[in-house]
Amino acid sequence: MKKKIGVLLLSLVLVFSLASIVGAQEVKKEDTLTYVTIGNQNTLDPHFSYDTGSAEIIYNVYENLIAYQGESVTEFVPLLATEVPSEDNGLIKDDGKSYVFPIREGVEFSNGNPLTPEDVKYSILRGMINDRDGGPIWMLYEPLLGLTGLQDLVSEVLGEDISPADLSSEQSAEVFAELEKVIEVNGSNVVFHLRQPYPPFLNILAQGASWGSVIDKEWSIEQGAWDGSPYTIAEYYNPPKEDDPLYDKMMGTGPFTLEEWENGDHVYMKRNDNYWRRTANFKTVVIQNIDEFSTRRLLLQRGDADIIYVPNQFLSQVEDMDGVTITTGIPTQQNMVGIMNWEINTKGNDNVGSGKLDGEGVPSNFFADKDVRMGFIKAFNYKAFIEDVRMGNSIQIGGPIVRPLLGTSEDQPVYHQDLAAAEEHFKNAFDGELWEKGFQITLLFNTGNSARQTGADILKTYIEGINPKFKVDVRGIQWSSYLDALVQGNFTLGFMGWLGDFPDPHNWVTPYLAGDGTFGGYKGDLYKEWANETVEPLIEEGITTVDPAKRKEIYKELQTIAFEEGIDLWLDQPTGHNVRRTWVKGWYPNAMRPGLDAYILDKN
Amino acid sequence: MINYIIRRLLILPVILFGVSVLVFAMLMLVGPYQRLSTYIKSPAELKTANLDSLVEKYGLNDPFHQQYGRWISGVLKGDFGWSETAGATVTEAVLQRFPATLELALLALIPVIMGGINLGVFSAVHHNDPWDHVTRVFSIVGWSIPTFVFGLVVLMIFYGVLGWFPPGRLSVWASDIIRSSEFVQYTHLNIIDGLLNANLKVVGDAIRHLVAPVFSISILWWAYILRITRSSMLETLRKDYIRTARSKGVKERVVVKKHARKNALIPVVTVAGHMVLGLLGGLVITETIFGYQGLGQFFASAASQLDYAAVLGLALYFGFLLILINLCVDVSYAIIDPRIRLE
Amino acid sequence: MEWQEVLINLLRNKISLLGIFIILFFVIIAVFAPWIAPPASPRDPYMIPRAGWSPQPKPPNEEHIFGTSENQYDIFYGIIWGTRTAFRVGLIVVGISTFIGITIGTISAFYGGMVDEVMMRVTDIFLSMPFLVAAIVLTTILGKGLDNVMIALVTFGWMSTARLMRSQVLEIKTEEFVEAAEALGASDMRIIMRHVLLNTIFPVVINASMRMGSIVITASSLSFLGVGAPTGYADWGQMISFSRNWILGTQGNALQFWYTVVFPGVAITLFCLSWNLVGDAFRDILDPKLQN
Amino acid sequence: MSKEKLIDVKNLATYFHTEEGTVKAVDGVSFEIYPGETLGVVGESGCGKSVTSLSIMRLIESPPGKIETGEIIFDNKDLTKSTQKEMRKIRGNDISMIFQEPMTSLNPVYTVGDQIMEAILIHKDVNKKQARQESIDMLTKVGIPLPEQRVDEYPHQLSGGMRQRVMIAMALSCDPQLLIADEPTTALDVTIQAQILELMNGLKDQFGMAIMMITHDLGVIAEVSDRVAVMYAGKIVEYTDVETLYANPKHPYTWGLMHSIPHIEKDVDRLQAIPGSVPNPLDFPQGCKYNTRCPFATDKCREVEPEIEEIEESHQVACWHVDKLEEAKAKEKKEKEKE
Repeated sequence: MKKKIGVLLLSLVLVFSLASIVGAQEVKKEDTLTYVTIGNQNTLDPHFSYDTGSAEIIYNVYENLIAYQGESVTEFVPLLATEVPSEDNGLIKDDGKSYVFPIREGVEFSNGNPLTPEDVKYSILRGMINDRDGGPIWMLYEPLLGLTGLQDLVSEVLGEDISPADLSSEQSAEVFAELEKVIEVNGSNVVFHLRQPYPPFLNILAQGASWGSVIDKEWSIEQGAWDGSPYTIAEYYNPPKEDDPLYDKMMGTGPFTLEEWENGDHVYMKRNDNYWRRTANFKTVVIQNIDEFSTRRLLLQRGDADIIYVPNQFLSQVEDMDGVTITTGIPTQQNMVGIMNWEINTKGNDNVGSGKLDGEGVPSNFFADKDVRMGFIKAFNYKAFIEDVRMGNSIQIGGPIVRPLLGTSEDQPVYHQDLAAAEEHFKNAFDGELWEKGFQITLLFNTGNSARQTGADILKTYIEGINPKFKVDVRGIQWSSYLDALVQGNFTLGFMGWLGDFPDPHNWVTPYLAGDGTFGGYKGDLYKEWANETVEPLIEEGITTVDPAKRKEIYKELQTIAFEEGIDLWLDQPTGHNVRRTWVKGWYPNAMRPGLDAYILDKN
Repeated sequence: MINYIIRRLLILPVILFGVSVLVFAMLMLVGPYQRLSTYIKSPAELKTANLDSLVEKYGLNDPFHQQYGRWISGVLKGDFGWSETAGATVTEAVLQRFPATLELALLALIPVIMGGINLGVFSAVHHNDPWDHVTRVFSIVGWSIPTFVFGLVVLMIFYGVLGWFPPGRLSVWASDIIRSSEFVQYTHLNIIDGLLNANLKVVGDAIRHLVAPVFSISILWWAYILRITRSSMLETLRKDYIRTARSKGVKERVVVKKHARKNALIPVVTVAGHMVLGLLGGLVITETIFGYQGLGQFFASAASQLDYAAVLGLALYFGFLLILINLCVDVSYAIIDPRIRLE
Repeated sequence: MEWQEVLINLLRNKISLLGIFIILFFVIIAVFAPWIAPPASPRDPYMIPRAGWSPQPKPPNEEHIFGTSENQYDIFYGIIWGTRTAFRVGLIVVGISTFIGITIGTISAFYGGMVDEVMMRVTDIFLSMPFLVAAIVLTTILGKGLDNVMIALVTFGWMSTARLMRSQVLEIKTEEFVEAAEALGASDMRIIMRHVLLNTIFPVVINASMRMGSIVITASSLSFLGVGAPTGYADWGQMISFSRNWILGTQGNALQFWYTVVFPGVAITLFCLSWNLVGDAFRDILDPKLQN
Repeated sequence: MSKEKLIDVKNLATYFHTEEGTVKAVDGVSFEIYPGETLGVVGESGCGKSVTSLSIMRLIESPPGKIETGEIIFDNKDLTKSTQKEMRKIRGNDISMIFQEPMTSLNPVYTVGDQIMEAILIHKDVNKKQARQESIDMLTKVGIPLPEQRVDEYPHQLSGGMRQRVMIAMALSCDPQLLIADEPTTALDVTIQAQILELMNGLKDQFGMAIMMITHDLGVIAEVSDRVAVMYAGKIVEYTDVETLYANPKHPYTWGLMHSIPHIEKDVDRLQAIPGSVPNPLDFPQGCKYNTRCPFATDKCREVEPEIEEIEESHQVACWHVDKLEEAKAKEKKEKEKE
């Protein structure tokens, strides 16, 4: 009896399995776009989001005042504004300190609320009040007020170091009065007032920048976001993510609306049938998060996925697939650089051996010696890296700025491997002492990133070959340990990347070169002093100059200094690629788009 | 027996408290800046993140008892905190993933227990036969292949070459059906829901996705249970009361099934608790390999990201589950063995 | 049963003989690793040399007889030196955790009362977390590295020995010769060492030998999940994790990268198999209940 | 004795074929049991007496055990040639058995009632209710107080003596013609031992069955047996009625056993009192197997094994030197008289 049941069950299983193998082939919905990628979304709140996963969803649901034109990252088209401000059309005024945006009429949020200039003002102010720690809102403060955040503004207005979270309602009103000066509603126009000219301001507001998204004031207040009152800054400043009312809700003017979000698993979006332009081609857009590449590949192969994310190293696995189109060589706004710490903490740091120049370690100021830096730079095998690791899908860079931004050109010099020169540099380093005694150092990379690891391995191979007394270890550490190493000054040389916030050279020179930059800020006082004298005046000049020609020269100079001084090991700017079923039409690249733009695509 | 259960239940909070202190103490080994990595996810965020104020905001530098006190008082209110890995509260995240893991574990456990025990009995009855040798070799080899090796080979052959058993929990089209409004998710166990909704395609798809992980996870424990049952059965078959039964003229089949098996199961039941413990660990590997979104995978990613709220919550959850399972083991032990029941 | 007798039985049993043979084979590999696969950098022979920088695995060829895995790590080298890693992890973890288990189990059983109660509750607490999961948490916290893996495995690996030892000691404690020794006023330490330990250690040793395989599997699992051995370290688990992204090959050639999983997979399976064969035979020989 | 034999064992040999070699556990044993009598089988542990009884029951585990030669004639049938199915009808019905360890001979997970009923249900055509009533009756007969209550208890709730009574009840539940009792009292206290033996003697008369009493304790033999077979190393070395044996042992081994009947002042294990130990069954000495321990052993003993022979009427002995034993007995007697 039992056996019979077992056999019955087994055959049922087999029948079902076979049925589903057959059944799987038939579903190829034309009104659904399925995109399968990795990772997850940090939040759906456009003012909180600072990751591409979130920005991708926000991009399809919310809209900004302007957008990039086609593939360009420097030219714009109007979106929620009816015109792109420029000096020529008179909408950029006061020597670049006022920007006027005429707001489009007849646009509605997907809940039917009409878009008004008030919504735009609310959106900007809500973002600036929200200003979460580590968030993107510095990009509003920097151009508008020349500050890095609400904390700075509070200190400036009240003259004391008080946290925005502790403001009394009077103090709040005082701060708000200053804050409100940045944006003004003038009839159907919205006017931004900048304290200083800030040439990339339009980039900061363009579609793709989630912090520039326009949200529905009425709806947001209903959800519990900032109530629009001047007195309540303390209440809405820097909320914990889980308490943020817009964390998992969206209400935009864009072509799609949010249907369902299961973080790290999938996002479903539905067509906004009330959209102010032609409605989108897809009724449903599915973004799935599947970390395992093999699975994504199979989904594409069987047509269950229309577009998938393919890491560079696996590109060969999809190359010959039938019915699949691959676009490669897309310029991206990101780079990879070997960061060198000029002042390594040597106390209790196992990355520097003895911490002395005795052959058993490296001294604190190891990378402050230009010959050491150049020695490392000249020892690196750029050709092998680009060919083997990037499989040719990469452009070498000669400084922090990536192409095609100001200050770069096709013929700018890049590093080449030159072991003789490297040897020469090492011989000169520390007056020859280094060559005599040798050194031992640990290079770090964050685990899981094999390009960074390979970069470090390449350095190890060639440098150890130059002098047997040179000992290089490569150690992978987790992001948490990396963060700790950075803060404690324990890290030595490690490959890191920067993903552009907005396509302007300022966004590239600051993190790498400025003494308080994201990377520069962790290179110790030695670097700060040096940067203070050499590069920081140029950085300052670059961002306050309006004339593009002049700016170009300034950034060119910064790029040259960075190259010649060998401040960091400038490596490359990987190019992107897109892998999709051939039936997906209308796709074109844009370096500032955070992934998928479902609106431009079609499957017919 | 009832006294014993009550005592076990009374000790439950003590154990859970101990587990939480243990896990918390481990997490406190990590420096405050390292623990910030939960909140700072990329270098870009370093620009405006005031690390020191973040440390202060989350109280990462407070003494142990303060940090622990904060956490435990939340737990007592039913708030296990926010999991950055899941992007949800720990409770939500666990509830969301539990059905997936339950479905996998149940499907793995049932064949393990049924198959393992029957094969073990079979092997013992055929002691030293060729059949016995075959099952023995099978059990030792099964016990020796790491889950991750076995899982990858299964994936390579049954998915890569044959395309039968794909990773994940459901195909995209099946997920669409499940999420559609016509489909009612009664239990969130896809097979059962599929049957209740009379949607055999979903059932088939769910089974197709479960075959490989179930197989990978059970092979090890199958071998284990087989081994234990076999040796326990061999031992039991040598017992005097088996001879007594035979001397009464009892049929051999009845001797094995009635007299021997029930006694042989007593040690098997005790190791079942041990097995469940290992099974939970094995889920981490299996779910990771097959991209199966369950508690195991969640635990692995939470642990590697030092998502301490999730790690603590899950540790407690697993601890609770384990104690519960052990209680069940004890009860079934008592059901089988009157010596324990009547104590 | 005496040691010699056990040994003879082990050698006489075909199954355990096979196991011993495989173990010896691995021992030879481990001992002669520097000759079988000469390290590129003698300073750190455990780091697998890279034969290039390309991420895609390359099939076996004359220079790399097992091929190279993801990122061009030489599979042959990794397997040879990985044998040492396996022995090191297995022996050290089993050794130390068994020692801790014996100590705790003995003390707990010998003194009884509150000491026993507290120690057993602590054991329960440690047992309430799945072994692998607990090891993942602790290794993540301590950071990558074999030492940290071993610390984690020891921390959560002593409980079964402690329980076994405790029950053994409880059993033997009531026997006459211990009571006699107590009556004669022998010191606790002396009684534990002389009378109790000597009489109870045997099952514990069997248990330890049977744990070798599973400990090595767990350590490899950690490496497989990316929290164990440092990247590029000769460790079988890590070798297998290198194969993860290549399991399905390219279209139409699903088994293209078979060598990335088969060689290290066979190595680790054989290693564990050998210990389990010996352990199984060990148990059969020593289990008096199974004697004819 | 002219009565018809109940069971006639002829030249029975049971060997165990192990990896180390062949163990001749029983090697050419012949004896018979008459209805209603008690045959005592005595010998040190390992002498083959249990294997003999298990051979009769055909409960030798095979492999490795095997009945090599011999016949066991019971009810005109040769049990060695019966199928297991036929044997199952005999076991528990015509021939039952009780074992040494009442602690372990009862299945711990079933009530005593269940276990007694099982035998009744197999061999008698009764329903459960009747079987239960019969079980209770049996428990009453073996002297268990409150049988209605005890019947639902588990073995571990009973004392050792009680359990042996349950075993007896179980064995007698189907009214067997032969009860094989394998060391039924060894594991019990002395006082309980006496009670159990008394019970068995009583029941023997009541049920009119024969008993094959296996023991290493000559005291027990004296108390219950009619005739005695002394076994050593797989053979019967002396076979006679109980009075003759005690009055006039003819085999040096029997004599040695009797000498070792306890002296209270010497606290030694009774059967270890004979110097030396039972030879390794894998490596029996050539000749008489007792030659390694026998005080009278000669070269002949070491070369040729004596066959069992009838030296007096119904007194069989297997020894070359019955005379030497007589001398020794005489000498001892003299010494005693001197005292």
